[in-house]
Amino acid sequence: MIANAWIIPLLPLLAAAVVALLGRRVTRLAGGLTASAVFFSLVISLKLLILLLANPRVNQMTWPWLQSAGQLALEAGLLVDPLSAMMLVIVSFVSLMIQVYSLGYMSDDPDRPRYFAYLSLFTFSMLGLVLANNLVLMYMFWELVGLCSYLLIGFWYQKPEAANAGKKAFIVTRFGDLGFLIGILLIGHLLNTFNIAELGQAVQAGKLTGGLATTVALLLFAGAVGKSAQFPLHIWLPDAMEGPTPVSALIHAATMVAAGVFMVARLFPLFTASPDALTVISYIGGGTAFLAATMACVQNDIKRILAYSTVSQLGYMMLALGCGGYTAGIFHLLTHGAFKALLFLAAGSVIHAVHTNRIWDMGGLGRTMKITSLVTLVGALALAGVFPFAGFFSKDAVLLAVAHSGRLDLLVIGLLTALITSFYIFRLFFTVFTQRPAAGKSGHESPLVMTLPMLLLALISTVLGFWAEPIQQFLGQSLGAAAAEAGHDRLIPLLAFIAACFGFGWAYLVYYQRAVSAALLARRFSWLYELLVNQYYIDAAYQWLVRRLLFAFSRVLAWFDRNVVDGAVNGVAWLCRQTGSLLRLVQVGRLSAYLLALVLGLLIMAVTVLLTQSAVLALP
Amino acid sequence: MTAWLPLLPEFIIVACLGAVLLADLLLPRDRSRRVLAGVALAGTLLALVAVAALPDGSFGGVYAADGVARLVKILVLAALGLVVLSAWTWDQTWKRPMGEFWFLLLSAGLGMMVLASGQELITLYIGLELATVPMVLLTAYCPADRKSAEGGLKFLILAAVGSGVLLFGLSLLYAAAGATRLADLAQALVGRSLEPMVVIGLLCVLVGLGFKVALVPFHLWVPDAYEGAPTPVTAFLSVASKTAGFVLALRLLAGAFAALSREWGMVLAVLAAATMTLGNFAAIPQTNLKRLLAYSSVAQAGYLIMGLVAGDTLGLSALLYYLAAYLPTNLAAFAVVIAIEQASGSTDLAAYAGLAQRSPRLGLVLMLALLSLAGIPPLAGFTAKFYLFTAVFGQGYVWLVVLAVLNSALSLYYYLRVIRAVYIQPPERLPATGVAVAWPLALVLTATLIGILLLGVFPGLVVESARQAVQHLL
Amino acid sequence: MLSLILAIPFAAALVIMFLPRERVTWPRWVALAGTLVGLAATLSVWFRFQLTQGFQFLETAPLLPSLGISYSLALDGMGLAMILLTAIIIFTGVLASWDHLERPQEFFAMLLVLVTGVFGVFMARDLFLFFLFYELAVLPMYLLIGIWGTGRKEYSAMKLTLYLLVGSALMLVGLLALYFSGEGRSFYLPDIAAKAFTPGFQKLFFPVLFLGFGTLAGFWPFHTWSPDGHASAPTAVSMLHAGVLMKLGAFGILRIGVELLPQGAQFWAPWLGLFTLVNIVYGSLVAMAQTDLKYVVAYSSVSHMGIVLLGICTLHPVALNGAVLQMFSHGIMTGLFFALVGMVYGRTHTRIIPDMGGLAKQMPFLAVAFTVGGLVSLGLPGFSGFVAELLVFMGAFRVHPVYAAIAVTGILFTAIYVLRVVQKIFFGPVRESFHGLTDANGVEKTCLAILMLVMLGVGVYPASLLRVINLTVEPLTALLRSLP
Amino acid sequence: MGALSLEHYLVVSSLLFGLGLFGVITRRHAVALLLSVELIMLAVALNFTAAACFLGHAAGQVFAIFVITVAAAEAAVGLAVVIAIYRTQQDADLDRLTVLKG
Amino acid sequence: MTATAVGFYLLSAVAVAAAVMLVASRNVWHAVLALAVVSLAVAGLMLTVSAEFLAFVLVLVYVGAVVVLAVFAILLTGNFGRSALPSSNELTVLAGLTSLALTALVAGVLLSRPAATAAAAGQFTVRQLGELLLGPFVLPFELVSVLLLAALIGAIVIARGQED
Repeated sequence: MIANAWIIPLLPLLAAAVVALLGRRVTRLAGGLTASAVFFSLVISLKLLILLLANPRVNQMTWPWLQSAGQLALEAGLLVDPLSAMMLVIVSFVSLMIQVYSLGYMSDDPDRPRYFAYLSLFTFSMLGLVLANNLVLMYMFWELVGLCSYLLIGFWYQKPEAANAGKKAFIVTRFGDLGFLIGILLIGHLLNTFNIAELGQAVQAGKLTGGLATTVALLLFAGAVGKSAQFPLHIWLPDAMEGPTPVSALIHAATMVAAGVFMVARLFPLFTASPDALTVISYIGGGTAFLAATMACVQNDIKRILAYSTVSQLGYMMLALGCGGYTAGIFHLLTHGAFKALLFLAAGSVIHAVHTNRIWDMGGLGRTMKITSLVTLVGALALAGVFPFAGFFSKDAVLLAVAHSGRLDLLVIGLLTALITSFYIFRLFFTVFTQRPAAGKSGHESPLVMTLPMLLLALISTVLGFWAEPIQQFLGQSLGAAAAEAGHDRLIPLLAFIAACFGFGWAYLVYYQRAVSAALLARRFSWLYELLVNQYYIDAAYQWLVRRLLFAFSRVLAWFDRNVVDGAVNGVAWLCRQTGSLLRLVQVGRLSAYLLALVLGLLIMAVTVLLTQSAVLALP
Repeated sequence: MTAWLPLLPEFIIVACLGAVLLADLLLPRDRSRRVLAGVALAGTLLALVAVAALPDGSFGGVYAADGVARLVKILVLAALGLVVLSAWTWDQTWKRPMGEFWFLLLSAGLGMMVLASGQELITLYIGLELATVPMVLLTAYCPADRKSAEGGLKFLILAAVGSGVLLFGLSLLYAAAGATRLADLAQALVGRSLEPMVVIGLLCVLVGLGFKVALVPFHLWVPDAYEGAPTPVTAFLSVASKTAGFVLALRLLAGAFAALSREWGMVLAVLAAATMTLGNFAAIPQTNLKRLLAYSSVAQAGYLIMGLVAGDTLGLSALLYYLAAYLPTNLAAFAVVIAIEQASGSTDLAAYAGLAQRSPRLGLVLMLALLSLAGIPPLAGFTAKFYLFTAVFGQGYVWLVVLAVLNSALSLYYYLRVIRAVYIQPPERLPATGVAVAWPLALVLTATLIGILLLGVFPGLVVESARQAVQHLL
Repeated sequence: MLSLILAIPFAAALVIMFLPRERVTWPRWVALAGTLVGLAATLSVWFRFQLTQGFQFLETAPLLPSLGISYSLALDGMGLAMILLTAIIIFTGVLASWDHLERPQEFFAMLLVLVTGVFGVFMARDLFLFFLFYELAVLPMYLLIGIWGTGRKEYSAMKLTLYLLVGSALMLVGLLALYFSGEGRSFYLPDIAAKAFTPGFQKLFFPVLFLGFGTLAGFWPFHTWSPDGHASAPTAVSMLHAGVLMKLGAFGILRIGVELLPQGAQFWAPWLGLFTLVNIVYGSLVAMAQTDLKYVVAYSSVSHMGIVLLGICTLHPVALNGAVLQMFSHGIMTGLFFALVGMVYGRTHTRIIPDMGGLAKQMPFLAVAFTVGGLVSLGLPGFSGFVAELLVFMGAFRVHPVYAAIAVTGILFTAIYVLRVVQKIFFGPVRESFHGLTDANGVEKTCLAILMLVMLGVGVYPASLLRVINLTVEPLTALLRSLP
Repeated sequence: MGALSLEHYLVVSSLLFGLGLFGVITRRHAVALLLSVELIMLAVALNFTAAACFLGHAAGQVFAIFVITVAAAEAAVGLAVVIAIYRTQQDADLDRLTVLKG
Repeated sequence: MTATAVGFYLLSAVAVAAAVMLVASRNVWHAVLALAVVSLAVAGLMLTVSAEFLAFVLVLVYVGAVVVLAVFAILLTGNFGRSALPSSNELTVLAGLTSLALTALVAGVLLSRPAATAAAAGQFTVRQLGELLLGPFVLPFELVSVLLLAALIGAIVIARGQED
């Protein structure tokens, strides 16, 4: 059975290929086709998971891919272990939910085949990434994931913003990929293998230590920073909202952003070789969590709020990983995948109903969209980390890991972030669902094909937490004995819960009770508000870098190429023509000049030869 | 009687001269006078057959029918035949008596044949004059055309001064060596390369040769004479005269003055460099195709003389092969020039605009000829250049080869300008029905085209016999 | 068999020249037939090729024995890969020129003559023959660009031709030096390879050969002929030129430079490698600033050829494999690009990027193909470009980690300009002026599909090509390793 | 001043030769120029004759005969061309003969 | 100093002086006359080496043919009035310097040469020369007649001009 794992990614790929080739001829069937492919993938993944639950061990299977002189043999191989099995399930499950949901959400779009082909390809890439047994293969799927995000974010290519956002996503993540690629090359150079299992062994054997280990780890982490939208490469994710909402759900929950976290987890042994690198990871994670959460507080676009929320939550995961909380990080990834998909689908449902993204244009939708508001509430509670929802357990695990590592500053940041998280998500919830309805935006409930996936996800978001311990234990087996188990603590969950309550209360006061005017707050802390609204001016800084620096530099180079490098060539040509015109003057047309030249030539020749001869004779 | 057998080709030409003269007197003055051209052609072909068929031989030790002579005579006679064909219909264009024209052409050819075979200074000198004087007269053959007369006069005076300087040099060498046979000269001059009088004599000879083969700075007559002369004459001048000049240089320098090879080698290397460079540069701004080809032939002389600079078997056989390759190439170009001149009355580059669209075959021939001149494969000029450069490189003249290959690239610039007019520019002045080509000219075009391709792809046809001939010589 | 491959396009060219002038559609059919048969012959060689090192299908006949020149053709792995590339590109090139312009007779004839030269270079086992075909491949360019080009075509054509011939002049000097060095006078490559060139000689002449060939490979700073040339050339010629001709340069560096003068290569490679970095980064940065679509592609070629040259300059087996693979991959990719540019231009009549937009709506197929080309260009896994670049980087990393790290940044810049171009041309709102434009027709689709499938095939299963290329790289590596 | 040697003759003829060269460069009258050419030929003829006598080698004198003959032929041809030019241009000034140049 | 030597120096002086006149005179008639004088002087020089036949031929051809031809040419070009063309052009100085340098070089080389041959060794009879001309040099002898014929025919056809 495990040997058949390759079928899991292949099914969506085949579906994508079929749909892409048939195109408009299967407009109606496209969604069904791809969804069923993913469904079968999910079934196989589940069987795999069950098998591994019974017998948790690391399985590999490989096929030769290319051989080159110089002792290089690359292979295509699969690595099936608890981590990948878990990820397979979550990826295929979330994908399935989203595809089913999309059947309804995209039912009017004439470009559905393309859409579903992309979605399916996305799923394939992510499944492949999860299964890859070596860094090169992983990088390949990693890039494919990036490609799919590009295609899907820019799905409505006629919208300039969408096209731009897709491009931005691809390029920004590619910036991180650069580090990833260099890291991979460096690993290949240092350890002479790309196989993940062998790498782990090599690292444990102490073949990679010190500064080199840190360099490698940080380069690899650069890839994760890009993909998982960590500071300072997080800027693409909010813009990625220009894609269709289910795509956002997919990107945020199960595929794109998860890839970075997954990669760090997958290569965790490498990272553990460098405590410095782990420290960097944890601080970047923590910083990202906090900054993104604050930015989420001032967004007006429902999807952007969720996007910043994702960035923030990914920061949590990184924070956990950086503090050694391997299982905590992955577990948070799982729960987050469920509830963030849920939140996005719900947001999509709302947008589908009211055709706007601005939360201030919504309001009171709780009355007309009961299911949606209910599942949103579930998602919000999970996100805020309220017992007994899944988020509570995973966030708890993260904070525990942080506390366990002894970094109090990060713990404080984590708790603060929890508070802010709770605030912004309820700000959203109250504004959209409880306030007076905005004029003409009454909304209606979405069809079953959309609500059913939401309900399923809500269910999982609610109950997943209860299996926190076994899942974490199961995941830990991927690392073998190395998994550090965080101890139990009563204080941390309590603190987190209190922080969540504070956030909730604050949001309640401001956006439900309206006891405190949001506008007043914005005016009082205008500098802070400006800072947050402008995303700490990070985007602007990038704009400046790219526009003013890179493009200007490229124009300077183009000028240089045209006028200096090519100018030299044209100069030579000009010189030749001028020489020709000049030499032409020698031919004055006068016989006497010709004869003079003849005689002069003879004279010069005679003098030169005789002088040369005597000079040669004079030599000793 | 058999002693005279090696002279059979020359006798055929002399007989042909008589026949032309006689027929010219007897025939009425109308178009039937084209029979004269037929006579000239027949004589040439007959001589060609004789040259090819006769075995090696010599006449009184002053005249040798050896391999080099055979090869060069074949070239000269081939050129002669092709030029006769090219000038076949020119009686209409020129409105000049043709009998004398054929006579002069044939006698020039005779002189060149003598240059190819002469083994002795006096014979060579007479051959040189016989090859030059009729050419001067042919250049000035249409004195009503100012250019023709002016070109002729310039050619004449420079030729006379050139041969005067050559003679002065020969007289000094004669005074030093006391011999007129090349073999005796060679022996007498061994070990005397440091004698100043010998050196002066040698340099005077080099000036005379330089004039004949158009080396800078003795080339100045070339553009004017080439442009002024009637085009078939230019064609003959550029091919046969050059060939004869080079074989003279070969006989004198590599034969008689072999002992002075260090001196003339050094001088010729510098002259070669100057010649190819100046020729190419000066060709760039030209707008008249005849003049452009004149400068191009100056540049070609610069390449050719490198064969002598190399001086070994490889170099001299390369020289001969290059001459062989140069013949169809340049004649093809001039044949097209003739066709256009007959059609439009102009040799300006502007007259060639759009030729490829009006007359694709003419355009193709001109393009291939020019590309062969530039040394582009798989044409004759390429293989010849490659062979030549290889030979020169082998003698250690790396700088000269570098210069020569750069010059080849540069020369492509102006050749391409012509090709641009022919292929890229839209037709302007050419008749929409295409350029009419009379059958003799068509024959020339075909033959030269075949020659260009054949010599390029199967260099062995000429190279082997050239090699054997040169080996025999050295 | 190899002579046949050589003869087929040439014969087709001859046939085309003798077709009646008024039959304007006949030349393209003859050209198509010729290239198809050529492709078939190439494939038959491909399948009969035995996976062993060394040269196969040797054909030899004396041409000029006194000089040691022979007509010798043979193929090894690298040559095989290259003739396959050539056969594919010319076939698709004819398809891309299907609805052609005036004077089709001359166009196809010259195109086929050019291809004859290209085939010849890849198969030549004699230096003379090599040089002959090399120049034969360069020259028809002048007319092809001059007559059927666009923009500053005459200037570009002249510049390209002269530039490349100056390059070949240098090359000739190097070739003659090889011929005359040591004992024995032969142009037959194995004879030359058997000579033991002194280290001094190798150090002196390797850069000469490298620069001579490098000019054609777009080596910085001798690359400026290529943007103008590519931009002015008609579609099929751009395809051939960027796709195949530039590879001749890299091929020559490997076959003549590195194989014959390994010590010289070893001595100079680090320094030349520095310039190739300029190629990669500078090329992509300059591409970023271009507004003419063809110039973008042309500068991207400069950048990608930089990767090939970097691979060669590392002299590491993995990178050498990557370099040859990149030659193939870039050939196909850039062929695809230029075909697309031609097709888009044929519809919109502009190549200025800001003047286009939203074309994906009218031309979905072209948009997809262009995106695929762009993705290959930026090194997306799953396509051939990725494998090639990865191998080059891997090899480079073992030798010059810093070079490799700098070179990798090039692919980021590539991503930036490629995506920018794709977006500006195909995405965004549909423009009024482009209403009524059509998507690719059947012929065009065939052409593009072939190219895309090849890239995909090689990308997914690179061993198909790499095991062939390896056959050349392995002995070369052994040679390099045996050096002091 | 010893007995006459070959060199004496050679020097004299070299003077004539040099003057002839000077003449061909500077003379503008076509006929005068041709006469200067004849001067050069005279110098050559003298050289050959003297050398033949001093070397006891008769071929030099034969050479001189040919030189003189050819010189006459050249003169005839030259004068014919001059006359032809005069017909079209009514001028014998060589320095104004510059249709062909560049 | 023998009579021959005296004759040599005298004739040399005359020849050189006349040659100077030839190249320097403003009047073309003077130049023609100068050429005749130079020819005669050179013929005299030839006599000093006992080359009587050569001297005879020289006078015959130069004075008898070349000078006459020149006279005809001057007459035919109707240049009586303008025969006094500026004798020289602005290249005179340069030409003078060059020719002078060249002459000095050649003469210097010749003068510095060890006088290898002290006395006239050979005197050749007309018969000897005739045998040579019809023996080893029969070929150039024949050819020169072709040359003369060609020159004659060509000169006529060109000088006659374009009648129609």
